[in-house]
Amino acid sequence: MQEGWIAVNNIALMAFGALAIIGALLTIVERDPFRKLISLGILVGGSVPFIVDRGLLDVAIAVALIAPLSTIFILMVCGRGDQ
Amino acid sequence: MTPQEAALAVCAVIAVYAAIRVALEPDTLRKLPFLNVLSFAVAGSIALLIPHPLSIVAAAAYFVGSTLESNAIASTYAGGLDRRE
Amino acid sequence: MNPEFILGLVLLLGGTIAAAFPVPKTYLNRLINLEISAWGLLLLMLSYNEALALLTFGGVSALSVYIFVRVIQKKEAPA
Amino acid sequence: MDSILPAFARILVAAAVCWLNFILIDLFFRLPAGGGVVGATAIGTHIERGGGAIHGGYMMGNIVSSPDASAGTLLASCGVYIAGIPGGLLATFLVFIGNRICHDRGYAGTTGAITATFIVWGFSQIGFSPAEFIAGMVIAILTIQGISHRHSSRLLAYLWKVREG
Repeated sequence: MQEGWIAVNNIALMAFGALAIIGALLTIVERDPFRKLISLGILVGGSVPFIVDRGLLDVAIAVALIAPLSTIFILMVCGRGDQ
Repeated sequence: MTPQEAALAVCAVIAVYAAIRVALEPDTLRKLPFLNVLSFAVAGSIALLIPHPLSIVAAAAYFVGSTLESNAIASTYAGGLDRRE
Repeated sequence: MNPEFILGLVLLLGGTIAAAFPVPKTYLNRLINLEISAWGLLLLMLSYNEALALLTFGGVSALSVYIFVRVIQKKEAPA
Repeated sequence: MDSILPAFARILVAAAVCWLNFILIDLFFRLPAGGGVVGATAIGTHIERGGGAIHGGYMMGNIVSSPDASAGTLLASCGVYIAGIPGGLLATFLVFIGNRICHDRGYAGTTGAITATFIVWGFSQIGFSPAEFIAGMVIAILTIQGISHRHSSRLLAYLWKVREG
């Protein structure tokens, strides 16, 4: 049972790694700043479970609160989108 | 297969599905509900990966942060910065 | 060679190349692509289990994004 | 203790329970009436432009841009899974703080978290695991936000019309 648990954890972490790769590729490919920021959200969602899986929960809390802060800073430069 | 493993597998599969739907959606603001599904799945799997009291706070912090990000993106896209600036 | 190390290297290299040659050549796109390599560096630090380095890097990264944003605003303002 | 149902069937039952919980509470607190913030209104308008109904779009925009009863159900299931009833109440408090951060009154999220805490705890007494409720809530939000915006917004608008009478 212990091995099964580790195996499912590994498969789930592979899925989150795929999530991070998808987010990074999408961020590079997109051209509109808003779409790039949404793709950056996918990248963040793929990276945070790796921090949690190491057991560094305090770091995960800090990073999960700081990541939207920098997104809001970047949004200060973006004008409004086309309606 | 224990309940935790089944739940973690479901969360991981739904997260990847939501990311693919975000990639394929042409309208910018209609990407945000799919991003919300992704953050639900990630917040659930944060709590499922490590059953520790602090991981409730981690899941809530991730979820609130992601919601705040979606809110700021939608407000800025819809028309100017809101009063948070 | 754990998965965080490989993923971090890929993100760091990809983000750096994308920040060097952004597709629409604006400062905003360079800044957003720089965020990718910041997350790659964070995962790379994670693979060495340095909790204090991670906390410091997270805070300083948000601060540097704020400084870059102010610089871009000053640069793009109609003089 | 082994139940008769296999794991995935129990996850589907939990998904139905979570779906009923958060839809009923969101309808009770009048989320489909209008957008709470500017971003929610914009998301509703875009969903209507894509062929959906406007009130369902407002409710989906409100779910995206502020932690409402669905987020309360998810975080309360996480809390009960980790620490029992006190964990669920801690999650309720965190949802309330999150609502305050997002410029919302926060009644829907807090009420949803409290009811979900006791529902999940009650089901864990009869053989369900709280982990199945986490997966069930993810499936429930997938059916609203992630399959087809056109049909789910029409369903929500129909329910809103029924609730208005």
